[in-house]
Amino acid sequence: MKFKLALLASIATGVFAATATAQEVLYVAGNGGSQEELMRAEIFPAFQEATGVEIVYVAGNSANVLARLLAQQNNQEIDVAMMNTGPMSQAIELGICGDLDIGAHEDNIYDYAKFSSGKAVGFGSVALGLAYNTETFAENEWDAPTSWTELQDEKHKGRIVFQPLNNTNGLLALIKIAQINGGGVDNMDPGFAVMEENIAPNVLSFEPSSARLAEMFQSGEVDLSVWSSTQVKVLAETGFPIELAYPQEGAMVISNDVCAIAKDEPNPAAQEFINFLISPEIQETLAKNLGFSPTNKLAELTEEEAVGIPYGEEQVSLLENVDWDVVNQNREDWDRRWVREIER
Amino acid sequence: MTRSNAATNTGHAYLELASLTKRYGQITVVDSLTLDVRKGEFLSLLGPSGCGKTTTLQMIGGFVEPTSGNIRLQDRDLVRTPPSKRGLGMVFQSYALFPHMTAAQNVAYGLEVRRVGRAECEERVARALDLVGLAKFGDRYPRRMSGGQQQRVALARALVIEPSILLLDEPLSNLDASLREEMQVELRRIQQVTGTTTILVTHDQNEAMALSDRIVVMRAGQVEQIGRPEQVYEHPQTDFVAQFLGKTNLVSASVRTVNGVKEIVIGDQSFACDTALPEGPVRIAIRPEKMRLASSGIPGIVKNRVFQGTLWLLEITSEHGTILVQQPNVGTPPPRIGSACHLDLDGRDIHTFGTGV
Amino acid sequence: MRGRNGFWALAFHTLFVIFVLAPIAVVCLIAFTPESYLAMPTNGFSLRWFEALLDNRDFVTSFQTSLMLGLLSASAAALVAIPASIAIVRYRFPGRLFLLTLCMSPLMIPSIVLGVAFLRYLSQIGLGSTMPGLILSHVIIILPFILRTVMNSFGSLDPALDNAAASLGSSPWTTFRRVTFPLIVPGVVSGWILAFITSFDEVTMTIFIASPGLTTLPVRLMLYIEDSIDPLVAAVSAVLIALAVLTMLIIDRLFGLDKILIGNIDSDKNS
Amino acid sequence: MSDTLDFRRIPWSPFLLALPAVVVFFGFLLAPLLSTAILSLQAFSLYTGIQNVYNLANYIEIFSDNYFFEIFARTARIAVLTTVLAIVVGAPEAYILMRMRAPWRGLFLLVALGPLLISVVSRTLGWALLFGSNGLINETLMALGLVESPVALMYTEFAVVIALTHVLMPFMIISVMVTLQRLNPQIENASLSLGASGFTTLRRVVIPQMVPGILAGSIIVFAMAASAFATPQIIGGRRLKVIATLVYDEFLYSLNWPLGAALAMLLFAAVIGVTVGCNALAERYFARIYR
Repeated sequence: MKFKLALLASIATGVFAATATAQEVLYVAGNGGSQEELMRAEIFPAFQEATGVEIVYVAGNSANVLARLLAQQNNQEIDVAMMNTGPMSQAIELGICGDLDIGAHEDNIYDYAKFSSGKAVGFGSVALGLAYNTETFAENEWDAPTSWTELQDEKHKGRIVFQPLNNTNGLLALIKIAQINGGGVDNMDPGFAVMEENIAPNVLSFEPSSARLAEMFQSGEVDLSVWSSTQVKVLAETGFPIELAYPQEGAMVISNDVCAIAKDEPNPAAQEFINFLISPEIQETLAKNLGFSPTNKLAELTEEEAVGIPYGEEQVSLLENVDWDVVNQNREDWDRRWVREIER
Repeated sequence: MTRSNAATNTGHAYLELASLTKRYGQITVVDSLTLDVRKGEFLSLLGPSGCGKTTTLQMIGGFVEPTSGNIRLQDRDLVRTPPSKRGLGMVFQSYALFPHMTAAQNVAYGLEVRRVGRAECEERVARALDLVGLAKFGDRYPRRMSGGQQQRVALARALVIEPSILLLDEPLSNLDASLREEMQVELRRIQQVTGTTTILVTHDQNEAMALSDRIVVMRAGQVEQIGRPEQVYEHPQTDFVAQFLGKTNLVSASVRTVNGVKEIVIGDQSFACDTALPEGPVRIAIRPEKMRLASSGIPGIVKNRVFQGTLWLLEITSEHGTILVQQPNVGTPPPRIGSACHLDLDGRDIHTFGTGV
Repeated sequence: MRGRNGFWALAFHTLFVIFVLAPIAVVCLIAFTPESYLAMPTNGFSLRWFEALLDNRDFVTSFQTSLMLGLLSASAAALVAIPASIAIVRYRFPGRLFLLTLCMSPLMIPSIVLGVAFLRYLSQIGLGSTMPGLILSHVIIILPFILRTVMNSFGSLDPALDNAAASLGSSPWTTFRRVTFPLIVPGVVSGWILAFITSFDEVTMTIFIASPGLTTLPVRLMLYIEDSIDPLVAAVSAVLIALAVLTMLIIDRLFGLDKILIGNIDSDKNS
Repeated sequence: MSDTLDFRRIPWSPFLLALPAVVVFFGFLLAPLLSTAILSLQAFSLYTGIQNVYNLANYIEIFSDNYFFEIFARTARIAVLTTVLAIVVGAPEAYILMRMRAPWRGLFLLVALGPLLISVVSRTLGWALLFGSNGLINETLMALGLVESPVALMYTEFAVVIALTHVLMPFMIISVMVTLQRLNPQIENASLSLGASGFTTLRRVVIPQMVPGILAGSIIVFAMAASAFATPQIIGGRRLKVIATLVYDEFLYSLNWPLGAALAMLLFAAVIGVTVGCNALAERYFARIYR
């Protein structure tokens, strides 16, 4: 009995002692994977050094982040959320995002990165193309992919990952496929048809997690995937033979946006962090490490650093964006079609 | 007749146990037991718990493997026969009825595994249930039957296969007193009707005496005495047998011959006795019902008296220790506690065990 | 039941043991890999992933949250379950069966249903993302375990004991304190342990109600695995397995694991 | 029940004792479940969130859509296969464990039941590591030359069933052992003494008596397999959805809570229906024998 009590007592003291250390904490939700790694490694420590605020990062893809925000709407714990434009427009619509003040940077942010409501702001966009394993392609003497139609090629049967529709990558890829087959956001039928008949049979897994997708490349389970320039850049830097092909029909652009969550008592550090994120220095860090296209005009990249990154007024004006209002109106139906027709 | 089991060596043995031994590690449970069972007899293995009687039965049944020794049934070696091929019927202490089968299904089981035809099977089951007085209960499940009824089903189940030997492992110990007596009569009747050779294991001497043709008294894995019930009761050969089978008084005495007449001397009293007894100091046993109060004899004082309905049990303090006396209840109450009395006995009712102290 | 297991039985048993232990062993082995990817530690053992684990604030915090949650919710459940089981065992009153059914019902309700139910409800009543909310939801699912073991110990109590104590002049409260309670303590303790383990390991319901600041270890692990399977999760799992084995050995020494587990399910049918 | 205790005479004391439990269960079990049931009647759109309309539209959608039917069917299939496998493996193992002697029995009981104390996530992770295309099973198969390229094991129903069986097996073993414990140890001897072989004894005497335990275990295993979340989520991936993972997706990805609530309610009803139904059937059957 004594032994049991002693055991309990020691566990209890350990627990209480450990939870006693409180500090000012900012909860930030956003993508996992390489973005999370960079944030944790460089951006958060820099922010903590500047402000003394510690950041707790909650990783999850945009849809998941939005769902959790919605679940806690009466009692938000998260202060800052980073999502892609689609879910972000939804979050604004659902009243999840609070007012945002980017006063100092207002004039320097490209217009495409601004929201009409002013409640969110873009902090970097990336390109979406076809990632492929250069080694296996070379071994099989295949040419590098040049078109989205590469996904339909039977030689890739069972060796493709296509991210699902609740993931922005998957959504944009499907829109692109619809476009090149004669449709678009207002007519997705051609996209679904090609997807179901020609692409889905080649797909090993509809994997939403980029970290998992990276593993699948590494373990040799897949050779080809729709993927973003950021993820490819990070994986390529580990020495893995992967490259992103920009199809001739055009790559898609994914914008990463950030907003401060509406709360009764908002954490002032939330605004501070967002402004920190879109400051020229951090924009440069994001560009150099993740290949994010800077949304702040003052961010400066050398010519070398800017390779593969839309940089400067001229290039930025070429970025192809979708009409998120139309997309969000229809997304529910598409999701429904997707899980029924494609992902089963 | 000095050794009552001499009779077992005559005639043809049906079941033979020869030097049967069972050891568990250092502990010897059954110690080179040799025993012959005659065809058609009802034999009881009687003894206190732990004497090895159940283990012996289990070895006959085939559920415990002997460490050494032989079991032969009509010259067939049983030790090497698996239990399912021995053809013995067994009634377990807990009855071990199959709870998921009705009484009739339980009884039919042994016939079914023998692939007896359906018509014959039904007929034999009906007869067996009728024999145990359960003709109308065939459809009942065991859980819905009383202890006595379950007991009867177990018996019918063991008998219906017409076993060469019926083994009963304390079958009545879970029944209450009145039911037990009723079942004893029933068991004896059924055994006589079927004529099945039966071996009963029990620790209840009354049960053994009421049922058996012969009793084997066991102690610490060995046979203490074998004989007909009245033989064993009246002529116990050891202290243990005398004490285990009913109450008995053990007293030190000596035997002498006076004027050509053998007499036994207890204190300063002497009683005529069996001429076969050797002279010298002996230890004697005498049953309480063989003692009586008299005007002369061994002096004593009434220490306690207990009324038992048909008789009185008196505890008398004497110089030879406390002596129990049973007196039939004939209407006159026995002496009061504390009063002085004398005890008389017939010297021929005494048994002796070698030399006493 | 005393027969020996034959050759085929033992062969079957061997395969069974391999089946049971293989996934557990694989997790523990991979946790020791020196590589940065999932691999068997063929080139020697390394503790690098355990070191990485200690440096991972998320996992360490979650472990503390889980411990705290387990301790508090098991204790709170015991405080609610003990009086309730006294009421159920010792009294006959209208609604008794309903109370029993109500208290045992969480065993029948799929955890995922409870998860979605709590997800919105806790937030509606202002307990979303709070420790009290998490504790309350865990009390619901672990209370049946304590109730059952406590009721079991009452069941095996001689009902004459109370009368015996009363006949010796003991007041009802003294009787409870000096006679009844000491006798049900083993039931309370084993129920508490089962409840603690259940709370500590719960994932299906908790994944819905956990929040960034309050994430239990299994939920953290689950979310991590959804994203990526690497040697770090193997290391976390290996630690969890080691803790489970330790708990198992302690329980086995103190009570006998089979008594707690088998005796426990036993009462399922009686209740 | 005696009445010597004074406080028993006070009629409200049982209610007082039960009060905390009643408050907790009404406030934190019945109320949330009721709220979920109501939620399942509401409508949802991505732009407006949950709307205050109440109808059966979600249920009608579920029942009229072949997509949901497929997921319900898959869930049922996985649950049934898991239950069957748990019986086939668990029941004999329970019998073998019962026949073991000390100290082996104690040791292997720990092996068989101990996994209950290990987190489901950890155990499932083990299977994910075994089943992966670079996992131990595939490596062994390839090393033995039985297959040339890795066999797809992850994300298959087969893998989900195997892992679920591993997770839920202890419940079956416990349940069967409980019945075996109650079995009269002499019953097997009784059967042998009546001339039945060991196999006949097993078939006609032991197995029929294990049935109540197997049934009770099956009900537990089936209910838990049908509502399992972690294992199908990790092993099954996205393509192999079961009801539980679908509910999770609806709540935490698609945001359609009312639909998710309706699915959860249906899962709840199905599990309760099957367990209560099986229990009632079993009881009616066994009452004849065991009461």
